[in-house]
Amino acid sequence: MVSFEALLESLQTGSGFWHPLLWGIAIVIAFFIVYILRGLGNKTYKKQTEQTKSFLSGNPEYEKEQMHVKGSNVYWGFTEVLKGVYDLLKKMHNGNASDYVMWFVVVMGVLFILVVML
Amino acid sequence: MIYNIPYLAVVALVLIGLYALLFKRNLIKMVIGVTLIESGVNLFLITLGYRENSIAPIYTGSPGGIMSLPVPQALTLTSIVIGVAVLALMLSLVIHIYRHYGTLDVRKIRRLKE
Amino acid sequence: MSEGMSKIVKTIASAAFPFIMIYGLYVIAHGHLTPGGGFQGGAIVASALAMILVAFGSIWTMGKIKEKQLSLFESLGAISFILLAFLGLGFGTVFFKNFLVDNNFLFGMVPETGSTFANFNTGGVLPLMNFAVGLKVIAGLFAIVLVMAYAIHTKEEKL
Amino acid sequence: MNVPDYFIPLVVALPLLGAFLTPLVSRLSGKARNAFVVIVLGVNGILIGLLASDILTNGIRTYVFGATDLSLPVVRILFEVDAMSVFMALIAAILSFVGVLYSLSFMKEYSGLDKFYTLVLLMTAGMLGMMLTGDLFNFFVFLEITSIASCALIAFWTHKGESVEAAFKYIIISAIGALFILFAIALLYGQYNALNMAVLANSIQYTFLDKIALVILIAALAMKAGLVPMHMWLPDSYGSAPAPVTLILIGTTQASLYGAFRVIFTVYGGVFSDTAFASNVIGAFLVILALATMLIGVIMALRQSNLKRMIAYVAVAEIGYMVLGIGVRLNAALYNEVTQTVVWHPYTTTALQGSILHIMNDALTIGLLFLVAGSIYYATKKISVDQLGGLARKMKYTTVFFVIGLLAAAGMPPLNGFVSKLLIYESTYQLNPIIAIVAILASIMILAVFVKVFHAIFLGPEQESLKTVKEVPKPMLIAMGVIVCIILFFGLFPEFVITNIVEPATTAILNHTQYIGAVLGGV
Repeated sequence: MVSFEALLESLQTGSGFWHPLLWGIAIVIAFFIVYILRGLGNKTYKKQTEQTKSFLSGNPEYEKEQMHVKGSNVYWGFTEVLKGVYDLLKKMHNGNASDYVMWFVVVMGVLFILVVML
Repeated sequence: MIYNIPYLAVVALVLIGLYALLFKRNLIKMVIGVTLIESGVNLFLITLGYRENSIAPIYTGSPGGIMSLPVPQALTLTSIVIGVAVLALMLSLVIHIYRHYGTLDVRKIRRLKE
Repeated sequence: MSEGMSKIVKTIASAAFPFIMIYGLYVIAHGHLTPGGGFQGGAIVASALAMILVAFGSIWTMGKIKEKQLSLFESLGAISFILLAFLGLGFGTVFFKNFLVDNNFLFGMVPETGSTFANFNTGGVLPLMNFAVGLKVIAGLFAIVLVMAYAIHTKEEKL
Repeated sequence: MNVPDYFIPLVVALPLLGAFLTPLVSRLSGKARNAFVVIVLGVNGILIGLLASDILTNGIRTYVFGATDLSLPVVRILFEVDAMSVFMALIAAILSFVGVLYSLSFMKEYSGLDKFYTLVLLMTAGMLGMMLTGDLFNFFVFLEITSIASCALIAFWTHKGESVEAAFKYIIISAIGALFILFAIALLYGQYNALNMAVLANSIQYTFLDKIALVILIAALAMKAGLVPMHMWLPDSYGSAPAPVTLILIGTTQASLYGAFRVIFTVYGGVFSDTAFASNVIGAFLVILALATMLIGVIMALRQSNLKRMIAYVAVAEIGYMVLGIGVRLNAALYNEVTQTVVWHPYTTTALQGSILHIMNDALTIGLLFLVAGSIYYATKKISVDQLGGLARKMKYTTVFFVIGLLAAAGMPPLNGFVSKLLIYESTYQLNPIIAIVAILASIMILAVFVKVFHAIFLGPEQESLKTVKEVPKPMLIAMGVIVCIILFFGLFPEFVITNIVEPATTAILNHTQYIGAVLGGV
């Protein structure tokens, strides 16, 4: 059977290492810190006061259901900036089965030139 | 030169098959393209096993002499069997596609894209 | 296709059917002696069945044999093939071992090397495997053709 | 532990027998069939585990079909199992077992389940055959078996047009790929009169025809593995198949990737250790394609609204990491003028280790995410991220599994993705910093993709249309739980995994002389 010591050996990657126990301790410490920080905030938190309401530049707050940002809109800005890239990729992924085969032929041709001609 | 004709036929079959796959819009024609490539590859295998003036590799009542290699023939048979299965599957999928899309044009069968 | 063809076609198909069938079964049975075997003979038999299907129509054929029965035969063929391989493991310690060869009982003769006349009683497990594959191919190919013909028929009905 | 020789064929034969027995067993009752399938795959998994423990300690083994000795190595059908093969077989065993366990309740309400389980078992048998065989033609046959079975499974929901379309695209791609592979095999056979990989590797000369065969094999296997720009079939089929089928499909793509490993490092291994130039060119090409795979995969994933398609694009990106190892290894080969041999830096081995470990990690994490997506579909019957929200309130176990899956896929410590990606970053950085930077960028974007999914699906207020959603049934939770346990184990004890599984696999795949020697007896 697997010995416990074998499990606990550390991994050397060259510029760093990984030890299961150290990592376990680090995670516990991180949880502890998070717990303390949460406790600090919890003291001053009072329910049902002005403090719990969100502030939207003075605009009225909508219902929670209406405020949920839908999946497609989450990275709106990112996709807007990369519009050129996306248009290109859309043209590439056109869903035509013939083109799927064409890409295979193209890659084979390029590899052929690289391997055989050079 | 005469011995190269089967190889030329192989190249022609594979190229015609690829042409059908790349430029034909009808799904049935694409399926035919796949089977053409398959025939080309099978012909290639069979041709590889042939030796000049050889007889079929059957011992029963054989006249003696060189026999052509049986291994490529076995490979070809396996490939044909697989080809039948693939062909049946492709054709039944085409039937289903026609039911759902009402067309066999490959450019219109693109609900899955991007 | 679903209704069947004219009386002439039906009669000729019925007349030709036994001959094609026997030829196909011959190819299956002599698979270990001649070119051919389970798949080739099975394809011939299945084509005979497909001829009947075309001649008599898919509805009539569906009344005679169901797809479920065919798939049962198909899995029986596949199972007997695999079981023969497993029996090789049991009797001869190696998977796919030809354990029947050289026993003078069933397909057990060892032919002389070189050009001989056909001795049907040779080949060990190979003829048995050919039978198994033949059964599977007959059932499988015919099931495919039958289901396709039937699918086209239901489509016609819908329109 | 020593296992008898017949374990090697049994691993493939058992699922095959099970596949053909399933229609008969299902005539008894549905429960009997389910139990039968689970038992077959469970026993098969145990066999693979025993075989793996033997091979990993005692080294390479061969098995000849139909004869006790290898009197005619060129003709006999041969299984050759080394550490890399069993490493892949372990993945296949895990994926198929978990997939069947998951489909017990996921597929319950659909008809034709006897065919479903038959095909799943066939697919498993084909996958394992690809991984264990020592014969190129056998590889082709098993590849086709796997393709046919998986294509039929992708089209299992024939009432959906998308499934049928995806299956058609998949079968076209598979048929073309497999036929070209057969063509390449024929080219090799015509020259060396052998189909056995070891014999071929022993006698390969790297002639003009060999170069063509190499080109065709690499291109076709890369297409089957889903490398950009031949990846388009992958999101289609992954996204349209039922979730457990997708899980096992990951295994089939990785089996093709294993084929690429085998061809490059074993069959052409001797060539690449004699000449550095060809190796460098192919390596550079593969590195470029791998980087493109990562970037295009994640960029396309960002704008998907269909959850399964999105995960499928991330799966494409993960394939880039696996191919990167091959590319770096090939590209960093240096010809030493003095000793007249090709030498490699030690970091290339590390890169390959990272890639091989990443094969396992990708199967686990992406598989888990697909299972979570399937659970969401099962519970809500919706798959678009726009229609979902607030599911964390209803499905707490699924949420936890998703979080673990997303962190693992993004390479966060202490989960398994971190270790393999760390190995890849550190080693590829030494070849060219840009590679590592792109790899890290892709990882960050994977995290971004899944944070978006997590926000859109699990967080937020309860949706009106999702009031009646319940947690998924137990078999599905158990299936996901099994994967999560393995992920945590791999993440916490990486050194154990690497020394015991990954290092033997890497050594085995790089040592082509040993592979040849196992068949030809130390030529």
